Amino acid sequence: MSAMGVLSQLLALVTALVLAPLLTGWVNQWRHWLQNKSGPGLLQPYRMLHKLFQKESLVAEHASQLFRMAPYVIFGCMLLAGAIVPTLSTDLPLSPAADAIALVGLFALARVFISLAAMDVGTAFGTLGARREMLVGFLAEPALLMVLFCASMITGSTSLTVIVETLAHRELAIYPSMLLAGVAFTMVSLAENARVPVDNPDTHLELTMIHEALILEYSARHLALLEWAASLKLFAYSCIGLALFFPWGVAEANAPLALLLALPVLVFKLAVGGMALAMIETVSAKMRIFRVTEFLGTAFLLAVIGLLVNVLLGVG
Amino acid sequence: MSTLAPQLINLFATLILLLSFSMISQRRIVSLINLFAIQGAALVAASFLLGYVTHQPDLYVSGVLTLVLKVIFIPWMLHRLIRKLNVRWDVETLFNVPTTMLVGIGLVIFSFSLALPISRLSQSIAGGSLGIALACVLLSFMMMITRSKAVPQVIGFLSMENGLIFAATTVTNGMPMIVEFGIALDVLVGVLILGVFMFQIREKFDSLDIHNLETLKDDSA
Amino acid sequence: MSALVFVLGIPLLGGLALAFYGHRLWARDVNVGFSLGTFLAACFLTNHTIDHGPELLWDQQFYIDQLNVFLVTLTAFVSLTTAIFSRPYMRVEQDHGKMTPPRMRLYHSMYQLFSFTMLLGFTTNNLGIIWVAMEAATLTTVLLVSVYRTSASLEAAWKYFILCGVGIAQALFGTILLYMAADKVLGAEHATLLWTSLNDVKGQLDPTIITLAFVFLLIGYGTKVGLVPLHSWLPDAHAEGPTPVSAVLSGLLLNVAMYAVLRCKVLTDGALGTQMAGQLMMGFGLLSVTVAAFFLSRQKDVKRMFSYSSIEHMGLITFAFGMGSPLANFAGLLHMTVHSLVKSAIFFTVGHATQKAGTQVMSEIRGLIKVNPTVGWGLMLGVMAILGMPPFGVFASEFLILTTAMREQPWAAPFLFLALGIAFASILARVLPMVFGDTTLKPLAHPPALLPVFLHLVLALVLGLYIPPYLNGWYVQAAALLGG
Amino acid sequence: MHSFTHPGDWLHLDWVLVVVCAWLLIGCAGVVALRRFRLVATVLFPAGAFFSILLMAVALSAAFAGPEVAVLPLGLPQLPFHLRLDSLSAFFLLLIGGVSAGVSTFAAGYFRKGEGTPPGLICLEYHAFLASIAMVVLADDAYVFMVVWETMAFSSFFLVMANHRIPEIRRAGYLYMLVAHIGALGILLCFGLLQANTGDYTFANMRAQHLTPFWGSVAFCLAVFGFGAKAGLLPLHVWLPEAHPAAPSPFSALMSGVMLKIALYGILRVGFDLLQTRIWWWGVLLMAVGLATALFGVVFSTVQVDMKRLLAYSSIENVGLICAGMGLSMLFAAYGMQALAALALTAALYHMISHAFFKSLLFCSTGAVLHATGERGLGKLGGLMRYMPWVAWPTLIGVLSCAGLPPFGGFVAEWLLLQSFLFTTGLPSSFLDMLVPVMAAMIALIAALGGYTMVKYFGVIFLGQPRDAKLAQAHDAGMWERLGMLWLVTGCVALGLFPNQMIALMEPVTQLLVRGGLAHTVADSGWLLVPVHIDRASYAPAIFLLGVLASFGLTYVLVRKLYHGRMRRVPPWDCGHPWQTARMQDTAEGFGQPIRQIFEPFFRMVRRLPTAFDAKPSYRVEVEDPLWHWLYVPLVSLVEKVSRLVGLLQQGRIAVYLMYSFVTLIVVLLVVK
Repeated sequence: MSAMGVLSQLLALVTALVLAPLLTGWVNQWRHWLQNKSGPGLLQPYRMLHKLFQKESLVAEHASQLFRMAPYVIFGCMLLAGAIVPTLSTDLPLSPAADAIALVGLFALARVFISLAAMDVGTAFGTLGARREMLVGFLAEPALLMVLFCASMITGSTSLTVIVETLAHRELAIYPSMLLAGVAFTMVSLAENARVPVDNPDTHLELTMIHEALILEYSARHLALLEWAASLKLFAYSCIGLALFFPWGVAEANAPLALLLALPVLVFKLAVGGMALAMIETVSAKMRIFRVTEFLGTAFLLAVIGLLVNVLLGVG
Repeated sequence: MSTLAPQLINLFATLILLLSFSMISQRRIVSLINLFAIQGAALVAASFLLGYVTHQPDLYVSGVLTLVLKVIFIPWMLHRLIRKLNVRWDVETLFNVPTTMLVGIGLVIFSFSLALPISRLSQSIAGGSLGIALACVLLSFMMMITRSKAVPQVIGFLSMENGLIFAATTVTNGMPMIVEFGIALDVLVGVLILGVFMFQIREKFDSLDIHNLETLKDDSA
Repeated sequence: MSALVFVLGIPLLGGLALAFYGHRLWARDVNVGFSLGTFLAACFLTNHTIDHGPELLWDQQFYIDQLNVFLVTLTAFVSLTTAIFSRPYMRVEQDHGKMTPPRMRLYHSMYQLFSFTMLLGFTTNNLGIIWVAMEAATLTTVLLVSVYRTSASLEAAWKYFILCGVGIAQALFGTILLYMAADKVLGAEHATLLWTSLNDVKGQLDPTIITLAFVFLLIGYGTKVGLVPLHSWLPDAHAEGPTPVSAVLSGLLLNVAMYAVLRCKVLTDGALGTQMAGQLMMGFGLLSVTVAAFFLSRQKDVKRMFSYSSIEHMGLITFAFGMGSPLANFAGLLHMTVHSLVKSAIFFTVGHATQKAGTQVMSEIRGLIKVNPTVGWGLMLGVMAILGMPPFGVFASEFLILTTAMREQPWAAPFLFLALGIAFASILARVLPMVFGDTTLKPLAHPPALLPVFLHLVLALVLGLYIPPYLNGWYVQAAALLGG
Repeated sequence: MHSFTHPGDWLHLDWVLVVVCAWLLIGCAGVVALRRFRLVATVLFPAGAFFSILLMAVALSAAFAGPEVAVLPLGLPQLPFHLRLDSLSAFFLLLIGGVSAGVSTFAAGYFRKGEGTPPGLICLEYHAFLASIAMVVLADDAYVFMVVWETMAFSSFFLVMANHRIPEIRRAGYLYMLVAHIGALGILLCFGLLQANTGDYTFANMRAQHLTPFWGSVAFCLAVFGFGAKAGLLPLHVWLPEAHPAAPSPFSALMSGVMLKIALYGILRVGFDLLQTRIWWWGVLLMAVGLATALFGVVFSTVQVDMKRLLAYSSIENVGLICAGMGLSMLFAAYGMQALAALALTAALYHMISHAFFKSLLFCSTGAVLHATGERGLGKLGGLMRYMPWVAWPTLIGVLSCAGLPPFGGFVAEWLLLQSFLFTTGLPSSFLDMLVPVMAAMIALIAALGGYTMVKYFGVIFLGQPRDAKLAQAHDAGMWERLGMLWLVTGCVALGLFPNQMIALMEPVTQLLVRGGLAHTVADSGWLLVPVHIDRASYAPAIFLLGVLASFGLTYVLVRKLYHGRMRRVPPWDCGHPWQTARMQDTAEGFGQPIRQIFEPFFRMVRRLPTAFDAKPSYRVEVEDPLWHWLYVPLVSLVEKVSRLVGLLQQGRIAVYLMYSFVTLIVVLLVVK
């Protein structure tokens, strides 16, 4: 628990909190540009958050305490996820507390709470959204786990910081299993973050919405927290992607100036990632809800095949 | 006299075997009962002869017992029963007579082959008759199977007893007295009970046909 | 003047006395009195044998050793409890008009004579007298089975008499052959059918004759034990007679026949030296267990079902004795005891249940627990005991039989597994609706005498959990007597 | 038998026997006070709970003590009852004591007047059930094991038949008893083999025997068959979804939580302890059966509409997962990899004890809901959170733990299981190396689906609006019921937050069974749970929970401080459709519909679709267990066919019977000649 460690941990937290809405804004901006519209601007998410925090919260008559407590729990989980994933440096005192499986568990905890909260209100949309969220979740979660297992098979450990350190120091070798895991990971992150092929983040059309249906009943500060948590989730997912597939440039322990260098590298990587995400969204069209299961099924199988390839070639 | 006795014993044995065969093929009840009486008489003669030859008094006693029971009392009772139940019609069998005869011969051959190794060892003068006795038992057993009327079945049962008593007397010069009495008592009481049953069956089903004694079964659906 | 005089004398006397006064009202109590006397005499006899070991009585005509003395006590005890059970049962039957005074007289006297023949069969040393006792037992039970004079009971009695008569005739032929073999070894003048003398000299008996003799004896007495395929008379006879008779038939008469087979097996094993006798018994035993199990699922009449269950258990006992090792003999004897106790207890409860429902068809007997909890629970516990649930003794013996079978004859284990499984499934499927659920039955006028039922079940429970060393010594000596 | 010295220096075994006798005495007291329901509820059951806690304490102290042996005068003459308390039985006694304490207290508050069998009788059956379970774990020879094993089945059979007025319950009771007995026969034959012709049935002798691989495998398969029938492994699971819902809830809690574990204890005892030969394919068999059962169980639990059947199928799933863990541990042990075998076994044991706690908690909650609403179908419940908070919140913790979510015990068990499945680089045969990661993938999928089920269970019952008007009068749980549920909740939370201490408890068990343990690595890593090595994997539930709570509290305070906390109650948004009714919420079938669609081949669905001409159109879909039609119906019809054939033997004609006797005589004579 060196001072340096605590500093880098706090830094990671703060960057997560600050950069997450920026990343969402950046992706939306790019999407609008690609659809040759002039988007609402890069800082729109911050303005929206600020506006929502001002408003008075309207809560449904039948909603129980769970409904009002859920946004805080979900925001807390996403914040912890941001702290665990090694974004700037691998010297994180909190990281031994939770390894890859715990991270997936954390996402699952958030998902369960958001679904329960949606069902608590007792309208048709809430339960509809909850059912679809759980449907996506029960296929995406094992796929994400398998992707993380691919990496841990190579590096021999499930602790994220150790994975990043070993992958960063390895010479530039092409791991076929990581290729398959990469494809699977992109499909899973699209589904988890409610991006276009699986679910459209902006729409309120009952037939198609998954994520929106969950937060339909929320307003004001609860809605703000949930939106912020959603962007944090996107930020966490992209950081996991970067950590697994582009680990270079993350600072090691007791290297203060490397810490300073890591920030711009992270921002650059996130920008490129955001552009790629916007590109994928504009190119692909939304799928029917029952095609999503095949989509995620293929992701799961790809990850498992990646694992097998890893065992077959004896890499790692 | 000593050489004559074994031949006489074998004569009586063959006589009993012949009677068993005739009982199988017999169609009329009255003559069936008479044949049974004659078989009893042959058995009595055999035991008297054996008693005389082997100087064993208890053979005489068993002979008298058989005489009283199997030759006099039981046939008389069966005749009275038939007159009272006016059962005079012929006795049809399940299989036609020729097949039963063929099966009978098969049985005789089987019992002879079975008894051959044993009869050589037996010291008693009528060793050979064990095979014949076994044949009588199996033949009367088969008679009980093929008859579909109550009275012939009873007669079959009794002629089986005759075969057994004959085996006992010829092969081992009779059983110990106490056992002889027991067997005789059991047979007597058995016949009495069968008589009582026949009355009840007659009264319940007003026919002595075994076919209506087939209600208790498990093969129904 | 050993206790044997009383053991045999009292039932004979009872039979004669009740022949004249059987129809009186107090005849039932006299019947119980006589059975009680017999039981006390049996207890004296047992103590005597335990202290002084086996002994020959009245110039060797009667022989008491550990094997038959415990069977004598068991028989006396079960006939006592059945007599107690039959008091209220017969009164209800009389109210229903099924039992007229002359029939009551016949019933009581035959009941006592029947226990006399069984006790005679156990205690006599002469194989011929065993045969006479078996024949006499058949005669008395034929009259008992046909006491209702319905067409079904008549048919059952007729078949019972003819089939058992033929069976026992074959046994007589076997005895004659045995006598012949003895005649050759002991010489003509002092050749006897006394089991003890034959037992001493069984080594020199001629193998071919003894083989033939054992076959006839096994098939003869096997018919009385109810081994498949000689079993056809048993379901009819046990189902049609009054329930006390079924209880005594299922509980005790089968043991007498099995005892006779065991006596012959000891001689045959001595004479032949090979395991032929054991293998034959195992074959018949296994066939009986499997075939009877399949019969169980087809039954509609409750007493017929339990008579098939008796066939199955007797098959299991024959299989155990067929295996022949001391542990298997011990298990067989234990199973014989516990089967008699539990099966008679079940017949007691079934008797009350059928009287309540007025029919023996199982589909019309429902919800016994609701009508009369003691009868309901009695039947449930009894059935659980007979199906081999652990606290009861049947499980202990089945445990020993199955594990020794798995050890010595692994080929037999699948058959036993299949048969016990199917038997369990079929009996429980029939009994559960009878005991649980709603019902339209009404309680009876006379309260049922359920003391015997729970007395038997407690004894079975004791035999299951803790066999007192006193009783265990008995079994071990008896098992050793059976050799192997 | 040892003399009754001062209780101070009694063996742990004696204390356990004291608890068992106390339970039996309470049972008998129940019979005496047959109808006095108040006495039974408020005195006898709590007394039972007290003795359960005593048992737990004894088990805790016995876990580290050496094995103790005792011989009771009961049993067969040559085979008196041998009892043995070693670390494996101590662990299971701990499990029994812990769970039964909670369930007994819950049961104290559960009884109402005039319901089915008199409460006194239920008290007897319940405590006899508990006593026999405790004795099964102590048994040290085949006879006493079989006696108490079937007494357990016997007493739980009467518990299942508690209200036997309903025909379905009778059918369930019959099925339960039948499969239990068939299983017991299998175990009996297995013991017959294990004593390998020595005639000595004590476990000590069985351990000394060295069976040939063939007979060893036959014994192992018989054991898996016998104990699997009781645990609910795949082909023999049909009784579980019938029997557990049929029993009153506290007893189905005990049956699901504890009895299934005792069946798995049997596999552990025979597979690891008695059979000295270890063959690798035994592990693969156990893993395959386990995973098939788990997948089958979880898929079926998602589509159930009756809450207790849903939990019963979820128990099947968890039993499957535990079996897979045991199979993996056996596989490692066969290849001599002690450390990994210990890891897999610890995962299985951890899953056992956490499942015992959270499943009993969930069954108790269904009991409370059933008593409050009298309704078991999920379709008619909903919105009970408002009326029954004391039941809802503990159930939420149970649901989160069952779904395997981080701060609770379920997650630690799943975490250990995944760890053990992941690091299998050393297996000699490449096929196994390939197989184990695929199994890890299946476990992840099964755990995720478990989460799906639990969201459906909690959401449909407690959240949303009440789907039926009469739910409004649902009264909350009584004092005893709350106490029982709180005890079980503390169990779940403790299992979640203090894994190191629990693993230290399991150390002697893994040392006994696979001669390897995790204690040394776990002990010195303080708060962190480090099964193999710090770099490999680590997880600190306490810090994890602290992190979530801290961020929860921080945001709550900051938002209140920086902005405000104003709130107003408004009707929910109805998207312009004013007639929103409670029936518009998702029903239980609806929530399970996607799974039904994805896992189509698993089910045997009977659909009744409305036609155009229906006066009252109705839509019904019944999901049935396909195994019932593939395996059990043909089996029953085969038995019927054979018995019809055998029935012909008894045609009623005396001539035919005489023929049988005649032919038998001839045949036997020919055979003997």
